[in-house]
Amino acid sequence: MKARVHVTLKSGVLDPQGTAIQGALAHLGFEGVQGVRQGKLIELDLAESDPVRGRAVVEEMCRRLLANTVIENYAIEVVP
Amino acid sequence: MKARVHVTLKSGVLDPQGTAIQGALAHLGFEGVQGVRQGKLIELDLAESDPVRGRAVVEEMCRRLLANTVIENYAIEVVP
Amino acid sequence: MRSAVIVFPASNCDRDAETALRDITGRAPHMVWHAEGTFPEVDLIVLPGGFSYGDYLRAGAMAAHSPVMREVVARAGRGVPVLGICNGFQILCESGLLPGALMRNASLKFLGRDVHVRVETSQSLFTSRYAVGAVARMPIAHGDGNYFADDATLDRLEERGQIAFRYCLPDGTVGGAGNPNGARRDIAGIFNETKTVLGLMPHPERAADPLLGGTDGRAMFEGLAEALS
Amino acid sequence: MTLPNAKISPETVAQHGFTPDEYARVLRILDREPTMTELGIFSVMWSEHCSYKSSKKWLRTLPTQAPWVICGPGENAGVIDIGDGDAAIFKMESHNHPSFIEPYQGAATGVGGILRDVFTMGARPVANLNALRFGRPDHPKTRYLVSGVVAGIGGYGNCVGVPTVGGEVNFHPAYDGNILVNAMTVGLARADRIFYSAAAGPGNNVVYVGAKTGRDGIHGATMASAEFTEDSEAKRPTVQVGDPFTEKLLIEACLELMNEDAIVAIQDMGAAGLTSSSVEMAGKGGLGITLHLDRVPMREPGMSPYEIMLSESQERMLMILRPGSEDTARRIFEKWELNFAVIGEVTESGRLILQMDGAVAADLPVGPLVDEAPQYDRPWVATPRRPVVAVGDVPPNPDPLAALERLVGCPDLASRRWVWEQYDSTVMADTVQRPGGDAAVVRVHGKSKGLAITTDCTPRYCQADPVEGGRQAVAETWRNLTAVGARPLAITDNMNFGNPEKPEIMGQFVGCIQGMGEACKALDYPVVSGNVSLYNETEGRAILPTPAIGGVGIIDDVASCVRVAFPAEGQDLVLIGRTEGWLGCSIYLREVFGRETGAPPPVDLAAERRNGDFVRDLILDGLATACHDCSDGGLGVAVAEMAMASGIGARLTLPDGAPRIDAWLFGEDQARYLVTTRDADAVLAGAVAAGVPAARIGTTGGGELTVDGAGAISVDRLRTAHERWFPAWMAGDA
Ligand SMILES: Nc1ncnc2c1ncn2[C@@H]1O[C@H](COP(=O)(O)OP(=O)(O)O)[C@@H](O)[C@H]1O
Ligand SMILES: [Mg+2]
Repeated sequence: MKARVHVTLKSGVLDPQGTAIQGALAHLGFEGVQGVRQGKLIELDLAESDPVRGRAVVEEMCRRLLANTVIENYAIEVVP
Repeated sequence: MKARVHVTLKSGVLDPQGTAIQGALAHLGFEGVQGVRQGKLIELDLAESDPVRGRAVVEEMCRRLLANTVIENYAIEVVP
Repeated sequence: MRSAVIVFPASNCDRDAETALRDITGRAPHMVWHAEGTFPEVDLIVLPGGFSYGDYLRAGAMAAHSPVMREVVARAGRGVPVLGICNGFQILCESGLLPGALMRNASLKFLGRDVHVRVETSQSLFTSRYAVGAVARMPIAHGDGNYFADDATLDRLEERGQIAFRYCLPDGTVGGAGNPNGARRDIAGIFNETKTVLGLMPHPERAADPLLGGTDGRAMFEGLAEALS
Repeated sequence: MTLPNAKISPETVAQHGFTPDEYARVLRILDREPTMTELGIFSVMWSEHCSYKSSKKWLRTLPTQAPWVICGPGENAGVIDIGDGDAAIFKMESHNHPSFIEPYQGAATGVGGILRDVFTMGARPVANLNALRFGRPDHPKTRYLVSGVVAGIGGYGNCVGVPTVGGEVNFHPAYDGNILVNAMTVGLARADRIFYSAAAGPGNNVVYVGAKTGRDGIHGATMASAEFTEDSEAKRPTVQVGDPFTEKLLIEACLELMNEDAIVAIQDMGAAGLTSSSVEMAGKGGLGITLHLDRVPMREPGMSPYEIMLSESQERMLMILRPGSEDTARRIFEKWELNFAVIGEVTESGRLILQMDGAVAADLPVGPLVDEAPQYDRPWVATPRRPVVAVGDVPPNPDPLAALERLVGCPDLASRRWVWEQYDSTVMADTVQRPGGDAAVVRVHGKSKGLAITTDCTPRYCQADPVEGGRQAVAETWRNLTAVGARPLAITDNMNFGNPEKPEIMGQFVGCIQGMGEACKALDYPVVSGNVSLYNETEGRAILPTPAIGGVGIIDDVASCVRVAFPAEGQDLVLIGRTEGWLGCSIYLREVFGRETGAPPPVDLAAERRNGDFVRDLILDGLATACHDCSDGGLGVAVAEMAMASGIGARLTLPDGAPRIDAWLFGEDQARYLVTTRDADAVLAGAVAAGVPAARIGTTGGGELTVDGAGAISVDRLRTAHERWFPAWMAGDA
C-alpha cells in the first residue's frame, strides 16, 4: 500500500519559505495571495497491505522521524 | 479560498532525500518500506473565491514559480 | 582530558574538532564511527559540524537516531559533558538533549561568515574562561541555524541561565544586524538544565588558530581541558 | 556470437551527431553495422567533449612540462610536486549547458564532477573555486540563474565539506543565452600515492562503486530511436540531480580504500559515464574489458544496455582491483553504505564486450574507438586588430573620484560578498585567506606551507585580441598568486568558446591558445590539466571567448603571506610596474563612456616576470606589508579595494611622468602591483637594482581617499557603493 504524509509547520511557527514564496508571487504580479505556507510531502510505498496496521506504522514513523513535533504537525493519508 | 499544491519529483529523477529517509527508516527497524519520495506541499490562501478561476491562477503560479517543470510535477487541489 | 568526536555519515568538521582538541588539550580525541554502539569512557563528547545524512529531511534528524546516539544520551544523563557544534547542535535538539529546534535561516540562504556572540554566563564548564558579556568572534557556516522554541520554553531557558551565547554586533549590542539567521531572542547557543550539554551554531574549533583569523574559540577548549583533566 | 540487428537509419545516425564521413569511418572500423548500443558508444566517444576533435591540434602546443610536474594533461587531473613528498592535484571543468537548463542542479553536479576528477587520483579535495559568467544584469533570466547557480555550488560544496575559497563573476550580454559555470577543485595527496586510470592485469575484476545508475542525462538521441519507444515517459532523459551526501561518503570510502594496496586503476564516471570510463581505462592500458551489464546497480527497472552505458548518473566510480582485495574493498564500501558490484573483468582481447541477459550488446575494438576518433584542423581566421585608444581620444574627466565610486559599485567590480557568503570557506580549518583577496591561501594540513589558488580571465580582452587576452589571463593568475607571496607553479584551464566550425570563432580559440602558451613559457608556468567547452552559442550568437585559467602556487610558510588590506596608517604606498594610462578596452571606458572599444593593454611577459619576482621577494623579505595587483579598473580601483578592506584611507600624489589623472587612475596597464611598506627607500632602491619601475605614490591614513588634483572621497562612501550593488540587485532594487 501507499501512504502520504503531509508535514506542516505549526501555526505559531514562522515560515520563512512560505513568506518568501508569497513575496515572489506578488513580485510576479499575482494579486490577492493572503498567505502561503510550505510543508513537506512524503510518499511511502509499504509492503503492508492492511490499511489499519499500515496507518499505525506510519504514525509511528512520523513520531519517531518524519516530523519534529516541536515545530511540525503531520497528517497521514493511506492510499490502499 | 484555499489551494494546496503538491510538488513531486518526476519519475526517474533521482531523489536523494527520499532514498536517505528510506535508509533511516530501515535503520530504525521499520520493515517493508519499498520506496520513499519526498516532495513539497504548498498551501495558498487566496482572495479569489471562484474555484475555476482560482485553479487557473494556481496553475499559472505552478508553471511560473512553484514547480520546476524540468524535474518536477505538480498537482493542485482546491479547497473552496 | 579524554575526549571523543562522534563521526556520522557526512559529518565534515570532525577533523576540525579533532585538530582543535589535540592542539589545545594535548591529547588526540577518540574518533567514534556512528555505527559503533559504544566507545571508551571519556570526559567530553563532541558532536561535530557537517551535513550528517546530507541534512536531508531535517538537519540532524537522522543522526539523532544513529546507534551511537543512544549511548551519547545515556552518558549525558550520567553527566558526561557533551558539546554539539553546528550540525551537532541540530542533532542535540533532534535527540531531545536540548529543547527547541533549528529551522532554515530567515534569509533562506546558507551563511558562511564570521559573527560576534556575547557570552551570557561564565558559570559553566564550557564558558568558564570567558567573562560574562565578553564578545567573541567565530565563523558560522550553516543553512539551518534559526533557533526556535516557544515562548514558555524561552522564558524558562532565560530564567535558568541556560542561554550560553547570543548573536551581537562587534560592540556587544545584542540582536539587530548582529543576528544572522533570525534565531529567536538572538540565541546562538544553549545549555541543558545542568549545563553539561552545550549546543551552538558558531564554530569555536575554527577560531582556535591565529593564522585562520581568530582565537576566540580557544577559551572554550582551554576551559574544558582545565575543568575535566 | 550474435549481435542484435538494429537497422540504423540515416536519421538515427544524424541524431547521434555523426557526419556522413564519421559514420563511414565507424562502418569501416567495424566492417558491419553497429548495434544501437555501439552507435551510442561511438557517438559519445567521438563527441567534441570526449575526443577534443576540434581542439586537440592546438592544445598540443601548450607547454605542459616542468621539473615539478608529476602528471600533465591526459589523466583525470594534473599533478604537481609541492615538496616534502606532497602533491597538489587540480583541474577545472565546465557545466555550462546543464546550469542554464536547471541552475541549481547543473551547478551542483558540476562541483560534484570536478571533485571526483580530483579524488579519483588519490587526493583529498581541499579547495573549490568557481568561475562564473552571466548575461547582463537586467536580462529577465539573469537573477534567477545567479541565485540558482550560487545556491547549487554552495549546496554541494558545503555539504561535502570542502571549502569554496575563490572564483570570479562577470556579467556581459554575450552570455545572456549561454552562461558559463566553471568549477575548479584542488586536492592534496602524497606524491608516491597517486592513482591512475590505465587498466592492467588481464583477469582482474572491474568494480562499480557509488550511487545506482538511472536514466539521468542520457543522450537526447535516445528519444527518437525506434528501439526505445515502448514506454516513452519513463525513458525520457532527465536532468542529473546531485547527491552531495553520497559524494561525501564516496570520497571517504575511496580514500580509505586507497590506503590499502588494492587498486590497480580507478576512474570516475563523468560525462558518458560507464562508456567513457571503461573505454578510457581499457584504451590507456592497451587491453580489453568485458562488462556484464545486468550486474550494474540500477535505480530503475528495464534499463537497456544503451541507457546503462550512456547514463550520466552522478557519484559513481569504476575501479580495477588487485586479485584478492575484493573483500577488503567490499567491506569498506559497505561500511559507507555505498553500492559495490563486480561488473566485469580486464581481458587481453583489446575489445569492449558488453553482455546483458545472456546476449552480447556490443563488441567493439577499443583501440580504434579511442585512436581513430576524427581529428579536425578547422579553418580559422585571426581576429582583426583594433586601433589603440590614445589618452587624448578620451575626454578628460572633471571628477575622477565620482567615476571611482561608480566603478567600485558597477556589476563587474562590486563586492561578491553576496556570492561567497553562501559558501563555507572555512571548513577543514586550513583557509588562511578567504574570498575577497587576490588569491585564496589554503594551508597544507598539519604543515606550515600552503597553496595559493586563483581563477582569472578577462573575456573582453580576449574578444578584442585573443592573443593578448590569452597572455593576460595566464599572467593575471600568476600575478594574483604572486601578490599573496606565493611562487606560481602551474595552471589548469577551461576553454569556453562558440562554434568552432566558424572560422572567426576558431580564430579566437587559436589566438587565445597562442597567447596562453607564450605566457606559460615565459613564466615557467605549465598547463597540467584542462577542459574545452565549445558550441557556447544561442541563435548563432557566441559568448565572449573565455579561457578561464585556474592558477596554483606554493607558499613555504603561510604566516608570511600578505593581504590586500592596508595594515596600518602611515605606511608608504609604492606602485610597481610601468603606467602609461592604457584606456582601450578598460572598464572605465565601458562604464563611464559606454564604449567597449580599443585594443586591450599589451602584456609584456618579461616585465611580468621581473616585476612579479621582485614583488614576491619584497613580501618574503617582509618589506611589503600588503599587496594588491592592478587589474580591472586599474590603480584607482586597486587602491580603493585596499582601503575598503581595511577601513583606512590614503593620500595619493601623481609621480613625475604620470599620464593624465584619469588615465593614471583607471588605465589598465599590466604587470603592476601596489604594495604598502614601512621602508619605501629600501623598496625603491631594490627596484632600481632589479630594473623594475617603481614609484612612491602616497601614504596610508585617515578615513578618506585623497588624490592630489582630484579631491577626496570617504572610504565609507566607497564601501557603501561597493557592497550595495549585489544584494540590492538580487533583491530586485538595483
Ligand atoms: N564566484 C565566486 N566565488 C567565490 N569567491 C569569489 C567569486 N567571485 C569572486 N570571488 C572573490 O572575490 C574576490 C575578487 O574577485 P576578482 O574581482 O575576480 O579578483 P581579481 O581582480 O583580484 O582577480 C576574489 O577574492 C575572488 O576569489
Ligand atoms: Mg587580483
